[in-house]
Amino acid sequence: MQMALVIDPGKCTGCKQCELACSYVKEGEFNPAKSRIRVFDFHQDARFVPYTCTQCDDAWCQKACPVDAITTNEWGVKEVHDDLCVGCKVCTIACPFGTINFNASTGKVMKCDECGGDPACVKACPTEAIVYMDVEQAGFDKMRAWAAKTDAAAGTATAH
Amino acid sequence: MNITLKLFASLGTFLPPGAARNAIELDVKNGATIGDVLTQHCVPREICHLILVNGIFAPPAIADSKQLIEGDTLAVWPPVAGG
Amino acid sequence: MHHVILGAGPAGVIAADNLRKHDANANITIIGDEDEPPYSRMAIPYLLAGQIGEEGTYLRQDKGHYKNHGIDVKRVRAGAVDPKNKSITLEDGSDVAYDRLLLATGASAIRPPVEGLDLPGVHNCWTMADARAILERADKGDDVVLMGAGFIGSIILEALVKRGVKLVVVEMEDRMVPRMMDETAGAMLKRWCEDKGVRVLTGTQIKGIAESRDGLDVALSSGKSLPARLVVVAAGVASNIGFLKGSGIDTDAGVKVDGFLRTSAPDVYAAGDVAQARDMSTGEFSVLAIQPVAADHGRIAALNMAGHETPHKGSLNMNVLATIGLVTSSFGAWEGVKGGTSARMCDDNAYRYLRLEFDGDRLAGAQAVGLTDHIGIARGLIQTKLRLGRWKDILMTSPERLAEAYVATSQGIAPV
Amino acid sequence: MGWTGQVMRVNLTEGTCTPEALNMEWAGEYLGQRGLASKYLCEEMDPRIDPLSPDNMMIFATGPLTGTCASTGGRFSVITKGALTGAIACSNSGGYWGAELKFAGWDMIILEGKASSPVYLCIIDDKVELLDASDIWGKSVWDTDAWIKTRHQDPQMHISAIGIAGENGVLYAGIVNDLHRAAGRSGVGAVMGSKNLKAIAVRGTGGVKVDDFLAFMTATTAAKKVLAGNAVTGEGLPTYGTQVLMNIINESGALPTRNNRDVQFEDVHDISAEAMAAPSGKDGKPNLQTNQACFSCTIACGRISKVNEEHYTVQNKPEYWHASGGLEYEAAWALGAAVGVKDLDALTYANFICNEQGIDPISFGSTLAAAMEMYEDGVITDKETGGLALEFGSAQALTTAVELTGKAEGFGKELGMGSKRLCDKYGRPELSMTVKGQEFPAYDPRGIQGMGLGYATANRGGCHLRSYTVASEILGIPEKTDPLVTDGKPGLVKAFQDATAAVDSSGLCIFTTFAWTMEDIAPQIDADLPGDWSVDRLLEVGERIWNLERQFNLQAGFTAKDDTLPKRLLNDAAKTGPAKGLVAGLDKMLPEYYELRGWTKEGVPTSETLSRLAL
Repeated sequence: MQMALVIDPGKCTGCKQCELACSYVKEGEFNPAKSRIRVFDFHQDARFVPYTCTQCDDAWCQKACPVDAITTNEWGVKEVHDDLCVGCKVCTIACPFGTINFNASTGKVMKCDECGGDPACVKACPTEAIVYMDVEQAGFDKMRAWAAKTDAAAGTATAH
Repeated sequence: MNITLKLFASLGTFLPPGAARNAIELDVKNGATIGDVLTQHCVPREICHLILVNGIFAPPAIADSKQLIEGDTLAVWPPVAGG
Repeated sequence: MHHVILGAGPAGVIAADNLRKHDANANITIIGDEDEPPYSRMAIPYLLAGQIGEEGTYLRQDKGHYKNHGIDVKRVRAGAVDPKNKSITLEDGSDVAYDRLLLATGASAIRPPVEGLDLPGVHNCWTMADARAILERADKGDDVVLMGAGFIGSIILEALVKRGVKLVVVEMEDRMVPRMMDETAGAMLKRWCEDKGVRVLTGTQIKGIAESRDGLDVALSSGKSLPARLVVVAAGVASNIGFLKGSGIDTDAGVKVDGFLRTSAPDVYAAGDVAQARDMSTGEFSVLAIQPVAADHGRIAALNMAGHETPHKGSLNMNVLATIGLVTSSFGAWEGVKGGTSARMCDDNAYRYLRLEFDGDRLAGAQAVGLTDHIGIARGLIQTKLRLGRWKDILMTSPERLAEAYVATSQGIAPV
Repeated sequence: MGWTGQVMRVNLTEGTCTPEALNMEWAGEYLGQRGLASKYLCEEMDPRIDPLSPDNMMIFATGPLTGTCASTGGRFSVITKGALTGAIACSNSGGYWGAELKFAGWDMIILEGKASSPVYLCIIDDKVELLDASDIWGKSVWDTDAWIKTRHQDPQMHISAIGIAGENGVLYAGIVNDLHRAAGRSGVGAVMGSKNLKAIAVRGTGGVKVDDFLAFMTATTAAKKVLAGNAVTGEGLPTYGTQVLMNIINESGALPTRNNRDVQFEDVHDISAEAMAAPSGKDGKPNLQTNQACFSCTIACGRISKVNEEHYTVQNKPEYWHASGGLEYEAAWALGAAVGVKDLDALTYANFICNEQGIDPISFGSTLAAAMEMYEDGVITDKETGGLALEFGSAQALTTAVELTGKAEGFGKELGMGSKRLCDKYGRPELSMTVKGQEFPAYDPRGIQGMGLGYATANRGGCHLRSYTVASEILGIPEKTDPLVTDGKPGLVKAFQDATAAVDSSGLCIFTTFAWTMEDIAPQIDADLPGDWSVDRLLEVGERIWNLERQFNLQAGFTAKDDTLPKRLLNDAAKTGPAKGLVAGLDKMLPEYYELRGWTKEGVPTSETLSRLAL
């Protein structure tokens, strides 16, 4: 069973508990600037959108990495290996979703790795705007549709 | 006898047709208690948190013994707060 | 089926992996001319900076990767290709027959016609061998002259600064990274470098290099000269197509390919720095010698070679660069498109600059200085040609809201 | 620990920004935010100075929990001598700004002096500089926010700014951060304007650490469960916001109406939470669009609203068609019942203008109510108002007046003085519904007796947030008391005041206390900071803060005579509702309160009290 983060912006209140939980787990401190998930605040449209990596099948970041520092684990999650990452940032421009980012303090890139199957953001979300569920379940298709659209535009339909 | 029933916040959905501004005038049997009125309108008692009769607090515990009189206004809220 | 890949860079290795993925039984051979395991040139600056060892540059970190995947890696230079007989002659005299061939021979550093470039202590910075040579002459306090402040030069610049050398950069054009960024960004980058103690001479040519008592003497077009223990030449690269002369395979600046990365010869494909493929911004066929394009090409070529017809609709030119900590990037038609509109924001004090180029309400190009968060979204917007609608108007005055525009558009949030 | 340990001291006169270490000894005695900054103020500034002079200091202060994952841990306060009151002012705000300041590496920003020309303070991590604000002087908070983000190319900056009200010296101008969260009260925005300081923009990319992460995560997770499980914080507040009070307080006969002439508003329903959630307008969508949380808050009581596009206030102004901060209870009261206006769209628009131009809606509404009463009495005429008919119930008067007030144009200039000065000017001081010069809000003390004592003794002037006994007297939190009696209220008020002072100093939101007791709060602070932080210690800190603030006010010239209420509340009985026939029984409560506080009959802390609190 492949699990995925499924986000429902309609439930998000913009509290940023997900960013705090993520940065605590990943950086050992509360630091939204280093969170792997970010809540976009569309104040004028009364909308808050948590945004993070969708773990695309054939990941742009992974393909672009010159030193094999991004691998796919058994759950399909793309992981950055800090010991191999040289900080060239090519993945950060290659990812068309902008969900892998450079961390200037470590000189490496960072992205969501779903916390090894127990995502901290999900546990921290007070409104179930972020849930972790089986990819086969409804709702996930919608998320992937966007990724597929991006792939198709580039003429590189993903091989499943 | 006639009383006014006001149900606020999420309880508003329990008001019968004809209610306006979260209030409705009702003809209830003489001696009806707060509990009688609420039960009659299927208002879940466990979420009746703040009950005011003519603006004066009525503890939920006395809802079934407190009788209303002609002209009373019964206003009820679920658990809410502000400030 | 025997797939032969000429070139052991990223395009070649990614192609090999994809061929294996899609054709479990094929024979796959990679032929590379350098005496190293397949490695990434992108990683060389980090090797120079001492961040990684040589093994950190290897394209596949698993030691048994090629063997485990049944990929034969040969270290020898190809001499000639004979498409009629589907055969390659190697420089060791042997021949290799192929069913499908991928040309992924990459590019080589240009040596401009300047006297003295053959002297000891003058090196390109392109191969692992170059890197080793540079390491020998670039210690703390050494005088080093860097010729060229293009993309590659600017990446090496950071590594040299980290080594503690006394660095002077000489660029013949009027600004740094002239083919990646505009005057504003180039000037900002120069000022940044000078703030960090690096001399940058733009609009200056190296006229010649001569040996002196202490090392080298670099003569400049200004009439002055610079002492150097090491001169690093980063004057650009050119596709490696010389060996194709007489093969009948069409070449121009690189190997000409069609929308499926096929060359003019049957069963011969090209990918990466050697391929002159479609640039999605211009619609024209040109060489885009960058890592992500090599990766895209490698994958698409492999799919086609394996019989899964996959079009290549075009690659996006893009670059990212860190120069002594200042991150710059550019995407697509960063100089703008005909009839398009442009939004620019510049904060000289903070070393931040963002320029967006639109074609109607679609993003066509972008460049950024000092901005890294969610920057890949620029690629996403350009590549998907997403119509920004009202968000385009917002971006015209607030280009920094690019990521918001993308997320909102993808979520169907239309501003009032 | 939850502190970065760094304070930035900005001298606007000299144009210098000098970092210094946080005084940890004081932090141990005053916790943070309200308490700690008040300590700095009292130590460094003569309380007698003119609040609008360069001698006034202003401190933007976070609490030790600000920037952590403790629920609601995102708050900050602005501490200064209030422009409106001349008393110590502490205005507390949510949003995201406070946490961002911590992430930039600063616990507090201390501002001194006055810039010679408009500036804004730009804080990007450890880079702090004063920059020219001449391009944004005269702009609204909203335009300033956008301008700064664009200027620095960073949409993730958070900006705290004054609008034109603060520039124009409106004495109840507030400081608005994140577009619609505000340090609203006591005229802190006027102080900021007097210093030629337009805004403080912050971007922080650093982290906040706590003393004991394991204990902290355990304590905060448990406390969040309490909030989620409590029907008020888990459901009532997020769904209806604070505005749900409108009908409750009206039913209870304590809704100040038309300048406190009445205690019930006949059109209350039209301006209530229920009305905000009901379909309206041509699109059939309600005024309320969604709820919003402040940083780290798991309650999310904030209202995001829209004005109906066809409403007269905005029909030709598409720039107001978007969503923004909607009505909270006090604002809805001030812009509604206080002035007798029932047009929800007009209220929402007026609230937008208050946010956009940095106006405290409570003081504005109350001042307008007093002006309306004087207009009705003929003391103020069309001559003074420039033809604007200041009639109770007039939405047009409300929306025009709020625009004029921000701009300080026409009669708006007079309204900007606040109710006390306005009523004094027109010879009707008894019509000013103020304490120590500050307009008190949406609870009539005749119907909620404890609030009368709370208003009278609040250290920043008339204010509901220093001891929100409404929680007990009306809502039954933590336990129900009778709102119509004075018995027991002095003790209740003191307990609320002390606990609130501690909560206001922690970085948390006072709304958590609808569900949390100090037993829930103490473990979170204890894990956050070094040393032992028990409930008792927190309450002692709260009492210390209260007395420190009192000392400031006494030195500033206030006396027991100022611990009073408008005569209307003391002498004129409520006309309707449960409180019919009652006046505010302040005289029955005040002496007992002084005694409980350990103060003399003159309201001065005894030396015994001071030494007990180590003051």
